[in-house]
Amino acid sequence: MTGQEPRIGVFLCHCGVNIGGVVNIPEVVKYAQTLPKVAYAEANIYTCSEAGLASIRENIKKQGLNRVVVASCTPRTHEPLFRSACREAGLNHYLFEMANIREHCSWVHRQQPQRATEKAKDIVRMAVARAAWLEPQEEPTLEIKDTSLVIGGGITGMTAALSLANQGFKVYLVEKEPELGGNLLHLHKLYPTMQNTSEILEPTIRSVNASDKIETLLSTTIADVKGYVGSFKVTLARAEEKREIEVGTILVACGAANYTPPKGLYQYGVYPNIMTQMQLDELLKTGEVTKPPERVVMIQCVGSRKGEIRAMDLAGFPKSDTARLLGKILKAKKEEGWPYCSKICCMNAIKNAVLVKEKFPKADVMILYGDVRIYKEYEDFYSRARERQVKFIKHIEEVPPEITQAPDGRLLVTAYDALSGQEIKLPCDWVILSTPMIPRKEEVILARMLKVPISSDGFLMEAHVKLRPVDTQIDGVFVAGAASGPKDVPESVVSAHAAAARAGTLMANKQMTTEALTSVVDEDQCIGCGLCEEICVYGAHHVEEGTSHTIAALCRGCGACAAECPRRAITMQHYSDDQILAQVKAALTEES
Amino acid sequence: MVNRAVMVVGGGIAGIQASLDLANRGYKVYLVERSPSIGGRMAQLDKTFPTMDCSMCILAPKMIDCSHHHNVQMLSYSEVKAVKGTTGDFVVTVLRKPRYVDITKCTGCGICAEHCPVEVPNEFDEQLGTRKAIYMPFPQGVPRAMTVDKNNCIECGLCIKMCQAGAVDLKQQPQEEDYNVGAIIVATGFDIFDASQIPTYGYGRYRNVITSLELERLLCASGPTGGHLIRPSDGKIPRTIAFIQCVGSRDRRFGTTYCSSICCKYSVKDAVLIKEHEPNTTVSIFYIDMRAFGRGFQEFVNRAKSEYGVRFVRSSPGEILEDPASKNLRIWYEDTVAGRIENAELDLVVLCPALIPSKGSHELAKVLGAEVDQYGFFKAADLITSPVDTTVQGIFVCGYALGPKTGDIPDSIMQGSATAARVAEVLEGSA
Amino acid sequence: MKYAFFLGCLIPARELSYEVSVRKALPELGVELVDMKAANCCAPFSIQSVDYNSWLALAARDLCIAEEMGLDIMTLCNDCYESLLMVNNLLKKNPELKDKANQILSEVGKEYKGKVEVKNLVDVLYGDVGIDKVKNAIKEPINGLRVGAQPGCHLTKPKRIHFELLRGFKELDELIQATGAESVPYERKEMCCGGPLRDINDDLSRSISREKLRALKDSEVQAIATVCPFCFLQLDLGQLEVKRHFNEEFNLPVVHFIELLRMGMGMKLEDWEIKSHRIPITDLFKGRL
Amino acid sequence: MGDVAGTPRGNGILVCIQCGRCSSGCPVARLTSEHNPRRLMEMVILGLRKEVLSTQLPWYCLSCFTCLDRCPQGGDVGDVMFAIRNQAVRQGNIPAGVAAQAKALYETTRVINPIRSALDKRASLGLWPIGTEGLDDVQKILKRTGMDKLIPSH
Repeated sequence: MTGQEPRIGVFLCHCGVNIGGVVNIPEVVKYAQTLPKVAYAEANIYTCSEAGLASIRENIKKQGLNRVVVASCTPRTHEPLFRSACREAGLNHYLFEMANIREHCSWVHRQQPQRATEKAKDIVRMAVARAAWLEPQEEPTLEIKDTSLVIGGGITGMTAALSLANQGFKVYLVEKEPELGGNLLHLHKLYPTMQNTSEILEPTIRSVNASDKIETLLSTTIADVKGYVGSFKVTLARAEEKREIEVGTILVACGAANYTPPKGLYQYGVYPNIMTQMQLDELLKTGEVTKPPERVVMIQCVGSRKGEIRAMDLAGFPKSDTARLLGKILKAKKEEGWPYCSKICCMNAIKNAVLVKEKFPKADVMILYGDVRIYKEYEDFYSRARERQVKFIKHIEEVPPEITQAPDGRLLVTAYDALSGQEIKLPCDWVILSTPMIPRKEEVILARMLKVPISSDGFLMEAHVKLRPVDTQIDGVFVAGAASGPKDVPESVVSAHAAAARAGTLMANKQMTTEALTSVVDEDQCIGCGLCEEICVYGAHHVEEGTSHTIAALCRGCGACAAECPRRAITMQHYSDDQILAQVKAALTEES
Repeated sequence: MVNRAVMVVGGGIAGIQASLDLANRGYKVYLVERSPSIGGRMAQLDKTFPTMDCSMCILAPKMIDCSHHHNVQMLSYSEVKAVKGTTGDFVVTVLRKPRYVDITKCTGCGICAEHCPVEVPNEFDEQLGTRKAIYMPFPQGVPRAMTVDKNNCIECGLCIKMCQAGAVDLKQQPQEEDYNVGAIIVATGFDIFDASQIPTYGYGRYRNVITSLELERLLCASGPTGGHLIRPSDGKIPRTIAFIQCVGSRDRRFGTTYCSSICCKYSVKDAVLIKEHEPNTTVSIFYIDMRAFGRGFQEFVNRAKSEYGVRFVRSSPGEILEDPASKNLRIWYEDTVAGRIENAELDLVVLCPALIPSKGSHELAKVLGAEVDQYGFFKAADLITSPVDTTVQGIFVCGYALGPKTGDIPDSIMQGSATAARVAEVLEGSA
Repeated sequence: MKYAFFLGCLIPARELSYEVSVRKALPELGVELVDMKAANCCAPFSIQSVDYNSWLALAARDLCIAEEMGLDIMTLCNDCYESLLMVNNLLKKNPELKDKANQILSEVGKEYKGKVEVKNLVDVLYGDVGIDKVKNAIKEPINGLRVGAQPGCHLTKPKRIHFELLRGFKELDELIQATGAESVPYERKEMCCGGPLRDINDDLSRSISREKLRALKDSEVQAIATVCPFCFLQLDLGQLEVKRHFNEEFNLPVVHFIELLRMGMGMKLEDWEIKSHRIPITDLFKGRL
Repeated sequence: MGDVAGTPRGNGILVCIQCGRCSSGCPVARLTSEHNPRRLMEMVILGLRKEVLSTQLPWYCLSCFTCLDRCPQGGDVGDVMFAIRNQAVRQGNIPAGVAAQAKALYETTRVINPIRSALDKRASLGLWPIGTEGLDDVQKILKRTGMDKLIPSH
């Protein structure tokens, strides 16, 4: 199409009343028809509907369009759709341009329809201006190696590994500890079935070991990750020895850590017999209790639902310092606590309360809570606990429970019961603190190697919190289990299968195409200063023999290199200076 | 020879996800949907937490992916009638209900509907809006084809006259078709507890007592009121609104003893949306336990309180009384933390009903021979190790068909993908 | 139709007119009543508050007497109904409780077997006699009279039915309609009359009656029809007390439902019966008295 | 809590989730802040014996069972009140009105008795005379259950 005179088609979307209710679409259509190089313009009720897409396909042919502009909503959700419509009509989809007149216009200017209409014209004019400069692009095709790396040998990692193996793929299962099992090794029983963890773990570990497709690597950590989807080159470290493997996909299942309260919080570490649920689990498991407790008091939300949302903006860190800076953040969080609800603690507390009751029937078990967050059908579990006379006491943030030690050495919990409106004193033998699941330090360092963003609360971030819960923004890298936020075992197992499905689909297809939206180096201009290599967080640039080269598959098209390059030697495909400047000019020229 | 065909029953977000994952993997997918269009419950919602994406806007592309995908064959307006065979070789009999419109000819232009003289309440709008007797449940419907509602059609023949494509065919007959598939995925979703079963709240008697799903339609820009939140009795903008949690959930009297898992969360979302629509509205949420579990929700609750001034009252109100003249509502409740019995006058009350097994899912379970739990949701083969397997080999389940195990949309999607993995494992591999 | 007629304590002591109306009206409808002269108090809430086992045994003894008579019980008072029905259900369902009760009863040479049912006046009229037969018995329908029904709490509660699920007490409503009168819906219809707090907290007891009376007044009823003698006392005598303490006057005539039925059947009330109403009913029922 | 939960009428205490539907439906609670069935349940759950048993609190309830009607857990709050009262009485906490009725029952088989004029009226109407038939049965029963000892001034 290059060299050919642009014939631009503009399709304006009413989006029902979303846009049409504010912007005067017919007026904008008329206006679009007057714009240079526009050969055709029309309006649709929903351009994204079958009818709308059909109309795009038709008119590409009928009107001989060689550029298409859709003015509607956000490219984030809809660009792929319109692009495929172009493709289906034989038009290279890089000759498509999208203008957002909903989020950027109708939604934010509801009160001023007149001016919104004017703004819509501006936006369309700019899009058309850029469209004129668009060029077709070829998308590189990548071979996908049908081997997968699963990081983390807990229940999530093992389940994912087994699923992939069962789907017929070779799997490397890497665990930093000397044995498989992860957090479950430290837990006693699992709700809702109340099975011993071993009943779940042992068979799983057995089938992992039995599978000829899974290679388990214990006491092993990830030293480095290079490459990209289809062929990641991963360096594994076991003590001193290093080993490099090549895999097509990576599943992160490194789970979460457990928050340990700072010394003195609820007298933790000050008086004896104050422990976390995790420690209680171990105690119940080993069963080494010298004196049966008469009363056990559990306190919920210790270190969770506290403090404000503070982004852990790692992007700003120099790579080398990640660990150190992260350490600081974790230390700060340890003092102030984490803002989110850890989701599983209520169920876990009730489970242990019931176990205590079973072991010591005379014991009086009380749970001090803010909200009983027993979701799902676990409500019945909560009811059974009440029938066993486990007592639930609602306290309010303003008056946290206090713990002192009575002369006789017993602990004394003083709490305000919001529901009877009075302070109660509870002499007791054990105080159990329910603490949240928190991100692992290693996890975040790993995230840096994989270039996977971290969410504001420190867990690995999904590609889309609603629609892509186990994908990450990096092709070929998936996340499952507690690595992306607190989950209980059943939820972790589901996410493990989900991640295995996504990775499996990728590998089953053996190849994939990636966006042509990458940087290209003009070798005549490049002086090989290496600035691009330095700033590229994706490691997509490397300088060889005095010139920089782009590794297309790694380049996310962020454009940082192009902006940095002192010689203007780097161009972003599909975001060339010509295109951007044309857009800017259009923005500045008063409409005719 | 592996049978690489799968039947997915239910075209909601869970079923769509399972279908796309398998289709992208090269499986032939038959996507069975009972109603005229796929999309399910998510299509009815206004916006979704926390990105506040318009629900339809993020769903529509996936729906259209299904309709485009060369590996997906949509069997909309159809129901599963019988199943024979076992893993790797099921024969499923599907009833294709007559649409009275030739789907291959219809372009969904809607001219027929414009001329259709019969107007009836639209199920998709929870009866708040209207549709014609020939209709598409919502503008982004997939497949993009009309359907004739024979129960209300007066057979005036106008639609036949008007249709350029000659797609209307009132003589269509129901047909039964057999499909041979290797595995089956159930994604039949949920229905809403009938709130009128709790007369003290007056749902069905008091017009300004509505359900949360009705509210979603009222808030939705493409809903019956064009996104204007007005109250049913007089079309006035409500200034005082209350949400009531656990209407039928956590209730032993109706056997719905479970927590529906999503009500607290969507209520906070809706409360914030209302504040954004009409900043000077008083919005209160009456709850027993504010179950804002999961990442980001607690933070969202905090913001709803501090930034938007949403009122949270720990209380399950005892009763609602209507003033016959003004149709305003008087709600009696105890602020259990303050220990005070109080009453307040409100313009609008939003009930958050329990989610219950979808109509017909029990029959489906019988047809499939799969067990259901005490609530009537599909039973997982093992709650911990096989959460998306049914009790029948080769038949899997995802989304709210599993019951409140599904916390929200991401859970449904994860389960959808998980079933795809299980299918691949069972059909291609060694498990 | 033949029943063991359980009078209870309050009716012979205070509400003779209720008993008399029943004795006059029911035979006309083919109901035969046999007195339970050896019966003891049903053990109402006051006694239940003191001791659980005594409640079981005392009520069980009355049930035994009915068993000996081989007749189902009919009660007039909601309290008696609640107590006897509850115990009958408990002992029928729960063998342990049955043994416990029988151990105590062995003291007095009785044994509970669980062979009889406990019914109240409404059950008998609506369920056994039948609404049609009642309608047919109406000679002088009380057309147009706006009646506020006071079924009383324990007509449905002892069945442990969530009356939230059967609002409005349709049985009593239909019986009232049968007499030609109109059963007017009113707010808090299911609300207590306040009687149970009499002699425990009179002030609260009266305040509750007042709320009830206000609700009735608001929906412009001309008369209140009760089934339970306690409700009657609380709303009839209660009006005078409310007037004395809050000086708030209602002047709402209160009748036992059976009196309404009786007038509808064309039977006149005697002078002493009319006088037994603290709020005069003469104007309202001119010509029927 | 155990003492109440253990009794036949008291197990309703175990299902309570403190939602407040009972209290907001309670006609008494609407009139006086002293009575609040939900709070009373909570106090029993916490085992605050003194605060519950030696006060007026258990005696405000009407036994109208509106709470039973509203409770989403099907909890019989009204019944629990009796379990509490039984305990209170054993602490000597019994209102005069209740004591009087109990006394009358023990002495006459009836909690309320006709005054002279009412008896005469019965006679004049030819109704059977209200007597004390079955009195020693009643007394035997109350002695056996030990309730006779619970009646003050007896």
